Amino acid sequence: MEPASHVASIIAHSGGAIGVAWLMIAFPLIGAAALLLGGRASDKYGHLLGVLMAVASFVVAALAFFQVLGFQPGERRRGVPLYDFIPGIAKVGLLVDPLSISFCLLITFVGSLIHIYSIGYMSHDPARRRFFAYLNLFVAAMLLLVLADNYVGLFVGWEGVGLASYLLIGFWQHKPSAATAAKKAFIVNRVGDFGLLIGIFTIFATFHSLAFADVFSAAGGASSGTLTAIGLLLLVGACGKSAQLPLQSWLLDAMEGPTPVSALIHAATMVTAGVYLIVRSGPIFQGAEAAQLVVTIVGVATLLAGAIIGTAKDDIKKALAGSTMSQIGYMVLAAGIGPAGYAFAIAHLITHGFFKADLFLGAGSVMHGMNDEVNMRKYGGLRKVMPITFVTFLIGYLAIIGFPLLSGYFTKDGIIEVAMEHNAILGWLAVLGAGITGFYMSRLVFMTFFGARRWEPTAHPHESPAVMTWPLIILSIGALGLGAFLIIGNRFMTFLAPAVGAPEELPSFNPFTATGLVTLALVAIGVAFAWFRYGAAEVPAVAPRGSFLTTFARRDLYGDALNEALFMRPGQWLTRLAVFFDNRGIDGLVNGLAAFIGGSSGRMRRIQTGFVRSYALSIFVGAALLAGAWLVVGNL
Amino acid sequence: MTTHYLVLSALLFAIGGVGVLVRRNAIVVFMCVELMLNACNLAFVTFARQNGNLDGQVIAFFVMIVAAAEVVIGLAIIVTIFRTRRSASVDDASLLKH
Amino acid sequence: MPWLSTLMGVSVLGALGVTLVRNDKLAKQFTLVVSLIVLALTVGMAVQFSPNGDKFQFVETYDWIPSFGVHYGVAVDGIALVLILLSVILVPIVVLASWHDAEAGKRSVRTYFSLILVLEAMMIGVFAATDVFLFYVFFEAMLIPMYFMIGSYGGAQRSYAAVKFLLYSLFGGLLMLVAVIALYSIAGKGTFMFSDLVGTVQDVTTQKWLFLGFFVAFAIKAPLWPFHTWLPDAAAQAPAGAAVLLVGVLDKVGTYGMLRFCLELFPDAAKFFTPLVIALSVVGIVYGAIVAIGQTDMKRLIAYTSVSHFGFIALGVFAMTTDAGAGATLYMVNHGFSTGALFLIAGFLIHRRGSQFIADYGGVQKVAPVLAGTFLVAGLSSLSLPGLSTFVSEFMVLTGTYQRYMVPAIIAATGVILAAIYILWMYQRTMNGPTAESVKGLRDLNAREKFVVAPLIALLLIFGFYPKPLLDVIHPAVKDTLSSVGVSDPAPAVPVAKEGQ
Amino acid sequence: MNGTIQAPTIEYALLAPMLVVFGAAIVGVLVEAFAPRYLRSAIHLPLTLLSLAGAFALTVWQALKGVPTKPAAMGAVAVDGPALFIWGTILVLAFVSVMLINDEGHFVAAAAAVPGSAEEEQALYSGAAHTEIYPLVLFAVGGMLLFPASNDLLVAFVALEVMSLPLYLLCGLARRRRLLSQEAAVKYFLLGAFSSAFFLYGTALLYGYAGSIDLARINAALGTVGGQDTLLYLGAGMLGVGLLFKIGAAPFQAWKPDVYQGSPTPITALMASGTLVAAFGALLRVFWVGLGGLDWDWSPVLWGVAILTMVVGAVLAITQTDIKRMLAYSSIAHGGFLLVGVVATGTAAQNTSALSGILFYLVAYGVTTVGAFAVVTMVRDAGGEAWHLSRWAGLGKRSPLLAAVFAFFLLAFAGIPLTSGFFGKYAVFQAAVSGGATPLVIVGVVASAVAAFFYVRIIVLMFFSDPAADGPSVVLPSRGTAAVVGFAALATVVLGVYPEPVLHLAHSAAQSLFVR
Repeated sequence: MEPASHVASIIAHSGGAIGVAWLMIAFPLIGAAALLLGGRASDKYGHLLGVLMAVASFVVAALAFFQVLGFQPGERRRGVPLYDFIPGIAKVGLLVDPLSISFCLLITFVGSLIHIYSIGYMSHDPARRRFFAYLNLFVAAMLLLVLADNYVGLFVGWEGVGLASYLLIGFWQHKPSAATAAKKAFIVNRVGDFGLLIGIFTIFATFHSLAFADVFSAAGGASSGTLTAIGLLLLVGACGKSAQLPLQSWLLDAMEGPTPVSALIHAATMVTAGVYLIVRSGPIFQGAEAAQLVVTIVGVATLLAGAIIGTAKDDIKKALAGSTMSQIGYMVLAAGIGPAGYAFAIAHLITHGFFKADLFLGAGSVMHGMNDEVNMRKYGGLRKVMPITFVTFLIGYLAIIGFPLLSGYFTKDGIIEVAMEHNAILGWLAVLGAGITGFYMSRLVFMTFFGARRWEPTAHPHESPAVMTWPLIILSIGALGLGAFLIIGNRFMTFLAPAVGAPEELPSFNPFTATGLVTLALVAIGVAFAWFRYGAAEVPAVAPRGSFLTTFARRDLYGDALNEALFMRPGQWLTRLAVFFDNRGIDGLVNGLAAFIGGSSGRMRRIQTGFVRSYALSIFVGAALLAGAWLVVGNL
Repeated sequence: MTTHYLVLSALLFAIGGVGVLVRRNAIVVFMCVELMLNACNLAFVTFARQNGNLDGQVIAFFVMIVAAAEVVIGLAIIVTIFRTRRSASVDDASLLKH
Repeated sequence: MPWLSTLMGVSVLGALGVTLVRNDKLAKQFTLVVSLIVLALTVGMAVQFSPNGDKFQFVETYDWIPSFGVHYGVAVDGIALVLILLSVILVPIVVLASWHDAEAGKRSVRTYFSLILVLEAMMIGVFAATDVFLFYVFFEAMLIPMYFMIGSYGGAQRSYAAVKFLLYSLFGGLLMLVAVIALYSIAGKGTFMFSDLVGTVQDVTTQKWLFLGFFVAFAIKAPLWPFHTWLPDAAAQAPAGAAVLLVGVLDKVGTYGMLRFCLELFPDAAKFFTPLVIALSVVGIVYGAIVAIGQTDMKRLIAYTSVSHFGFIALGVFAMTTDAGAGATLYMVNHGFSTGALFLIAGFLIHRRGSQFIADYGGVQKVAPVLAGTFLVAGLSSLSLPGLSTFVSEFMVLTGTYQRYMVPAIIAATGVILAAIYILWMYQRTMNGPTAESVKGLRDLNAREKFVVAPLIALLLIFGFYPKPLLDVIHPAVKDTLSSVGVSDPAPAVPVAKEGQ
Repeated sequence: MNGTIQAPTIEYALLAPMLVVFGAAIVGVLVEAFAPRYLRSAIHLPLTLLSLAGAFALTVWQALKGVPTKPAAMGAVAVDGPALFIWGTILVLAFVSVMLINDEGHFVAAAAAVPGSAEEEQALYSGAAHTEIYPLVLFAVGGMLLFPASNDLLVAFVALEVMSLPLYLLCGLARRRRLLSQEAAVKYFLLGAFSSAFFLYGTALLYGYAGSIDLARINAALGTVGGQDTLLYLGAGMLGVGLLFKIGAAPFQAWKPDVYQGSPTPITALMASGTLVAAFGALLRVFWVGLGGLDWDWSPVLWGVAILTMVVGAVLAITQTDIKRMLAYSSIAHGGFLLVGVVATGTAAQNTSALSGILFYLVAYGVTTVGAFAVVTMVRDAGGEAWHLSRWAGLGKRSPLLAAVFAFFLLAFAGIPLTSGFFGKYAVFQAAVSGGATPLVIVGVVASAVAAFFYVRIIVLMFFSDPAADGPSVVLPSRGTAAVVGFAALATVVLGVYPEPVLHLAHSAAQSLFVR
């Protein structure tokens, strides 16, 4: 079987925007460097420089996109060789193909908007320049991740976005919670990276190359056991980066970062890198059915877990984070299905990028007006005072719950349909997830914008400035129509086909399938239930104790408790034990030996009594021993 | 029967050696060393007899002279320390130790 | 031109010159100039090195002690060249970083800088020696300046640390001396020239014994688990600059020795002991990292991270694949820069606050952002973040090892997780969180200190993205070494059909 | 017996170095007898130094002229390559030691006076001095020259006594701490006499076994005489006691620390260098020439002795608190290292390499030792030389140069490369490894590592510790002492960096091995 046979081969050497695709990475990288090294002098224009670099990157991406569109479908995979990175292991180059360019557009476009939004959001922060430096760094790393034509380059970007994420989560590092969250994010991601790294080693040991082109063309020749191993290892990496079970625990804590960060990194782009990895490595997964099955299971489990967590959170950002987990779960599910799911996975990824960024930025706008209050129980009735925020948020909300004709309706339901076709159990669970999504998102909206005003006395909510609202408006437009644009007529699927392949039979969009209707019904029930509990009823200022199920969800399904019991506490014990062993055991042995020699010296010198007769005795005995030994040896 | 002389010589040597070990008075200890030297002399002479050459007997003379020189030095040292310490016991001179 | 002798000569003359300068400040400047001259000369030499030329270049060989068959033989191959470069780059940086270090204890400032230059000459000599005896001479003699640097200018426990360092290393060295002597006797060539001794010991049992003699010395020097306990003491007590030279260069002699001597002189024994060495390395990687997590003293922590990193290097050396070997060599260089930066910046911090204990800090980022930022970069290089040169080497070591020893490579790779824990946790405790009362008055890095840190970080970044110049030099030397050991790289399970090749 | 006595042929030219030294000693005695007191010092010093220098010149001349291939003086004295080398070494060491001895204030004014008595006051007041020390030293040096060259056991015995008797006296002549000095003299004397009785009895037994005391004839008899092995082994054993006592090998080392500590430091320097060299020369000659055919029997025993000596010396030195005692234990340990070379016998080439190694080691160690003791004489406080190690704390700050030189000597003792001690150790260990004594060498290096500890500890004290408030002062050295320290330091450096000339010399001296 040649799973990738229909994937067009790479054409190297392109001119134009593709030829200088590296500029996409270079612009924000230069921005980051300039802002970090610039010192206080650049405080004044730092944020503008940051925005400029992001926009410049977007311009290159857009030009490259149109250039790609200009080629025949079979010639749309363009390689841009750069240089020999690690001689003997990897040459670094860029791969501009429909998949990567889609990501580039998402990253640079949403990224630019969020940059702009941050000008307003971070205007009071003394370290705004540094914030933009980190954002630029993130954009550069993320672009490297998606543009690299080999696994090493991908890994460099992969860890680069991890670094940016670490820096940005911990941006307000003087808060211990932020510092801890940043560290946690990095370490949990490292666990994932560990898997990815081993996966890369296995790839290299198997194929002696890490270039996508080499690996994918030779993947058919590898045993399915090897491919399964590689697939599962890559999945571990994807789980870490995309906050999938069981490496999901960091994402909720990551909300300690400034909201634009949550929007860009922990909703729209970085956390979807896992999906990219799985889709990109399609030829490997397609040779490893077991790995694909595990991918889909992980996806479904996470989509449910994220949704359940989302139902119980009072912190608006954490509720959205749960939702992000859940939505990525859908994407992973789709990515695990194979070529039939890839287009939906990526399409949902893109639309999610828009509506979730929209939601997060909206939440940021709310927080901005509410003195950085995140507890939704202290919101309520905000639709009047923040009309633009409300409307854009509402669009994002409708998009995510799959309200007909909005983006999520096309992409998420597309995933559910494909999943249903692939495996009914997975499909029904995905449907259930959609219902829960309807509930928790409605709960969020009702608690925030409807009902009674439960504000703190000091809160004076107001609409955000234009620099923040315009990005919201633009994103909400995407949330509104992007889904329809991508899905109707299989536009996106055909576009992606040269990069990831496509199912033999293209699906036709049908709004009235049984699955679709059931989904809609479940979503409606969820919305209604939420209205019943949070829209129509009084929202208590302090969260009621709730059933054990509520507690279960509030405590992130005991993920942290589990980690603590399984890893942290034994780890702490192990550390203490190791330190003790090192000091007393190994070093104790070394010092003990020294002490033993010193001690025996102290004892032996007592033999030197100072009495000449005892010295004479030692000579006498020595003479006897010497002569005796001589006799013995001589007569042997 | 030269063996007897050799046994005697060995006995004398042993007595001298043990004397050095058990006596405290420096003079006596020193005399015991002289006894050991003389035991050597006896052995030399005996072996000279046994081997049938005169070397041993000549050696004995040398040894006597050396022993005499040793006495001079020895007594000088012992007397000095006796004058200082008012004691000729070798056990008293035990400041240098460990 | 006798490049290598010139390098050593300039250092030694500089060292003598420093002692003659009366004024302390002038002495420092003089030292800096000398070290920069050596650096310039070395770069001049390195430029002329042709990677694909003879194995050893800039060869100088003179009789030194004909009675013993000892030559003054120096030359460099790619491996030695990059390590010499590492040394001569670190020296001026250390000189600049130690500007005020020697003044604290009312000790002679000139002596300190003189010792640095003496050490520099010996560091060049030890890597350049092509005569086993000469190598041994430098190997042992370089302990002495370092001993004085730790003992005279170090922290409160300096005597204990210095003595422990010296005796531990000396003990290993003396065992090696026995092996060196035996090698000479068994080879029966009447010479100590490395090239003449390669392949002379055929008997495997003999090889094993001699291998052990060399290996234990190198394992102590490196230090490999479980011979590592002197390092935390020495590094924690040494002044930061000395710690950099100790961990950055001196310890590399151990791993360099394994690669150059253990492998090439005793190939069969090396193969026999490979499982053992790999086991020790892997244990060291994980163990060093775990113990590092539990440290309360910053410099000790960094020292334990080095124990972990040296595990990687030894792993790379004994995996005996080109990638792993080249990676290990590159690792030696990168680790020098990375740990150098960590020690120096930690040293700056400690110098300001007067305490090595992590618990005495907190929230430094707020008052000294540049210090914190550079410390973070150094820390990230220690956890092998891609984009910094340490990643390249760690990746190469692990990739290379994985091809032959899958399970050890996987266990070793857990080091990347543990590294994140020890570095970031230390960073969080010192730099993040609310600013501790005691650090509120700390100044940020001054210009001198920035000049110290900047080149290191620049090198980490440059070689992080473009390691090719170093690897081009290292690769032929490693290939040559491995071919003389008689191993070849494992073939891929699924060969990729390369077009146009 | 035809009634006529043939006059012995005596090669005076060959013996000239010894004769010069002995002659000068006798002249010295005459000076004591006839020269007025105020002139004596003025005569003694040039006489002593000139005679030593002259003897050295004669030795060199002899060596240049060619090394004789058979024993001189009717087989009594063997002036061969090793002997000439040892002579040269001893003469140089004696020369520098005399320069130390010449320094003021080491020796008692009137040895017979009771310490603290009016008599002593008087003697001090009148500036009395025991100028006899010069002829005594010359006699001792003469003995040292004869001892390693003696080719029969009687000459060896006489030489042993000629060497030892003056030293017994010299030990008791310290100006300060006279009780200790006298005690050292008594101990040294009694134990020395005791051990030489063993030596003599051993000689007697070997004479009984072989019918001769000539070393070559004893050796020849080893294979031919049967049935008297007990005599042989007992004799060899007891002879060994006498020799091993002199080099301070365990278990005969007990005297060394006490005597080294109590003696006047310049005398300690002479004993630690010259006596050790002479004793090793004699030990080698007796074992290799006299008992060479027996080496399979004695080398295992010497293995044991060497191991014990190295371990005892190294381990006991660790806890010493007195600098001179510490150096004494160090000397014991070094004796052990040298013994490693002694057992490394085998083929002629092997013996040459072992012998040349030992010779080089002796030179290196002897020079460094003299230098170290010279430094000890310079570090003084109110009670004289500051022996207790705690008094040395912070010396590196007080007088950095002296401390640095001393540290350098200590590193040489420890055998760090680029010092003479390293090559000495290497030469001996190399010979031992190629002689198949690798286990012994391993014990040796382990002992070296242990030994390094206490050398390093003194460096720690001097450099890394803060000085005591009332710490000792370093006296401005006299020209002689300064010259000695400078010479020793220079030699230690030169031998450490470029040992080839001396190695070559040692090698060519050892080439002919010992004549038989």
